[in-house]
Amino acid sequence: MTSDDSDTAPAPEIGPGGDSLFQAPPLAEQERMVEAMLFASSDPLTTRQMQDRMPHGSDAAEAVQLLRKRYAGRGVNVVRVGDAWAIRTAPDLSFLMSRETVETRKLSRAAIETLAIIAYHQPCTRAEIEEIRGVSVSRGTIDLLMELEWIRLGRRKMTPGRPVTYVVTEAFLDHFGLESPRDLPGLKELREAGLLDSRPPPGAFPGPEGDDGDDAPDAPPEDQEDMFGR
Amino acid sequence: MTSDDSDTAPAPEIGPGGDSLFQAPPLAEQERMVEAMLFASSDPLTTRQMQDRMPHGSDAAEAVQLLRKRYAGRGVNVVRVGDAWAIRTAPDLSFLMSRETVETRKLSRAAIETLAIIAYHQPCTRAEIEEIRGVSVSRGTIDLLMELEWIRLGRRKMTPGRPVTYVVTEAFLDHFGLESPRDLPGLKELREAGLLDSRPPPGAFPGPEGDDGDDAPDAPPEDQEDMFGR
Amino acid sequence: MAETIDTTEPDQWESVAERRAAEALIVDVDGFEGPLDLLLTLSRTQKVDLRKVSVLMLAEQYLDFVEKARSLRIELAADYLVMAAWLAFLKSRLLLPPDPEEDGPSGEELAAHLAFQLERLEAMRARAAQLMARDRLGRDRFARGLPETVETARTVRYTASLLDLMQGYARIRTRDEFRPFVMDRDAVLTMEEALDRMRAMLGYSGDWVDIATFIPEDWRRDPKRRRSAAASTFAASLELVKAGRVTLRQEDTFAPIKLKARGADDQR
Repeated sequence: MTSDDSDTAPAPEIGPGGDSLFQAPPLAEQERMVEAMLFASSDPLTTRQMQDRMPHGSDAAEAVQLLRKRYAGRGVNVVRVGDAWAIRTAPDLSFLMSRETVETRKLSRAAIETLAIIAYHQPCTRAEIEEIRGVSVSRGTIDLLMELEWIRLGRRKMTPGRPVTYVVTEAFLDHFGLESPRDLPGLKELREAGLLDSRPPPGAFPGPEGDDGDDAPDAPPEDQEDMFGR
Repeated sequence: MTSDDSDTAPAPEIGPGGDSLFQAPPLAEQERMVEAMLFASSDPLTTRQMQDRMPHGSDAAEAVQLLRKRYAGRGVNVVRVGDAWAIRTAPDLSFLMSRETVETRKLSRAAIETLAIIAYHQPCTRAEIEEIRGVSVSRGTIDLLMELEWIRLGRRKMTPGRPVTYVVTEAFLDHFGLESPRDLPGLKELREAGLLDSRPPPGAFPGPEGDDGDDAPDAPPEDQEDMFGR
Repeated sequence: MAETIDTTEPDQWESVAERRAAEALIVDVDGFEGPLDLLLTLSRTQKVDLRKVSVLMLAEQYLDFVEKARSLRIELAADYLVMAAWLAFLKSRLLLPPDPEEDGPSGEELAAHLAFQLERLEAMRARAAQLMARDRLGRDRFARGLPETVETARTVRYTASLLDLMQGYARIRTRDEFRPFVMDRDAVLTMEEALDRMRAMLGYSGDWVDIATFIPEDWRRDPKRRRSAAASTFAASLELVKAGRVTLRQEDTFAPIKLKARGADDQR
């Protein structure tokens, strides 16, 4: 525990230009401020957002680091979510939270796989998802993931047709407790095994995996995966 | 569905005699639990409620007291709400919970002129201001200047109707860097300083003339100042 | 569906376990998410690393499966049949010596790609499962139960400098120099007034008349007033033309604009 914060706070420095009219509060005080803000918000806050609310000259990033150390091993922790920070209960205490548990809709296998594919391959087009899963992606699956705010539209691909791509969101990182998309489990292994490469099928590939996808007659019905996905 | 899939969750089993098969978790662990529960709960929790969720043999009341001490002086505090407990932002940091956007706006022309008249002619009645400006003074203008604490009510005039007068304040002098209202330059000085012939409005106007200008024969209509103010 | 399973010939299947697995496959055929999913499931029966899977064997298993399904009159979706056709083609390519005449990818290349696809799908499934097993928000980790909303208080700070103040005062005290533009209503003849006047006079003018004659007598001397009256009279004339009451004519640039009332017979 780092409870003796009062001594550790270095004297606030004023910029060389002397542009600060007021001294920034001591770091211990800044840490309290960051603590209050992160506690108050249910959504992650960026250091920028916090700093904007703090007195001039404060360094939210440094204060967050102090706070993170302070809460290490406690009942609630300071966690990184993309570019932002949040306080979340320690996962080992979930058994206490039955009342707080939000009943999430059970996701279909199609939705789960689609989400994983987007996360690992992002930015990822619909054709790529279909190529990997070997079946067409129903509109409902994408809609559901969008609704959960786990995916959003990324940039269009610079390939013919300029297809839209999907990427995962900060809410996705928050939900799955990831600091960044780089922390996806086993990402490195997948990459090393070449499983994240987009490898075009050799020659003309007549199977249903063909990513031209416009051959409607043979395409499985759109809703197929939802019929059987639980 | 939460509790059973977490293998770290101690499953408290009650023996036949009502005794716990396991010892109560260490107090530090109980403190973590209370911390997580108070954080995640949307309502204040009584020690009874917490204890019901905690492993058998726990002492929520004691854990709360520990937690309360730990949070003393921090950015958030453990506070008593009726007979329950909650985590709340430290009162001195409540300013962080309101984002203040400061918008700098130029004082409207009507307000500037009214202020100038009061400064040069104080104590000055509303009728006098109107006479000098040649337009009626809107209530909002006076209110704004009062709110800015640049003017305040002076003594009533000993004239029929005993109208109120306005005078400028210390804050006014502060803001404009004046020691006393008498320091305000006279018209002659203004002209010498080149202030009078600056920015002559477009259109044919006779050259600058003397400062005999109390005549406001062609008073613009009443709503004029709102049309051109701000 | 249980009865149909009973009609399978048991000797086709080598062991009870395999038969069970096969039955499960057939009963669940609709549960597969497409041919690739089915192939992945079939490849598991080879009990080898997916990278070492025998695509030839897999193709045979798949074709077997499709054959069985057909004999059981289970309707397979079209893409299963497309895959069957493709695997039959792949099988022939893998078995026959390469034809030098034929271009396009070799059987080995096609097989390698299929193996890659299976491995990739398997990997994504494993990762998806790992992802879903993480400590999830709202299930294992919790956000603040009692969030406080950040209120936005907008404060407006007014600024004014001493210079503004002095200029403001100077402006008032030398009003004529700085008086903002004000419409001098005394010197304005509105179009409505001009229109009223012209309407009343139209009946009396038989022939072309200069519209300037409609300008009221007392508006002619002062140039400011005359300008306004001329403008509104002109505008009113246009209005009357629009209404079909008069015709306008101008013989030359800057020549007087002449007006003639249209009689009842002139009007359409």
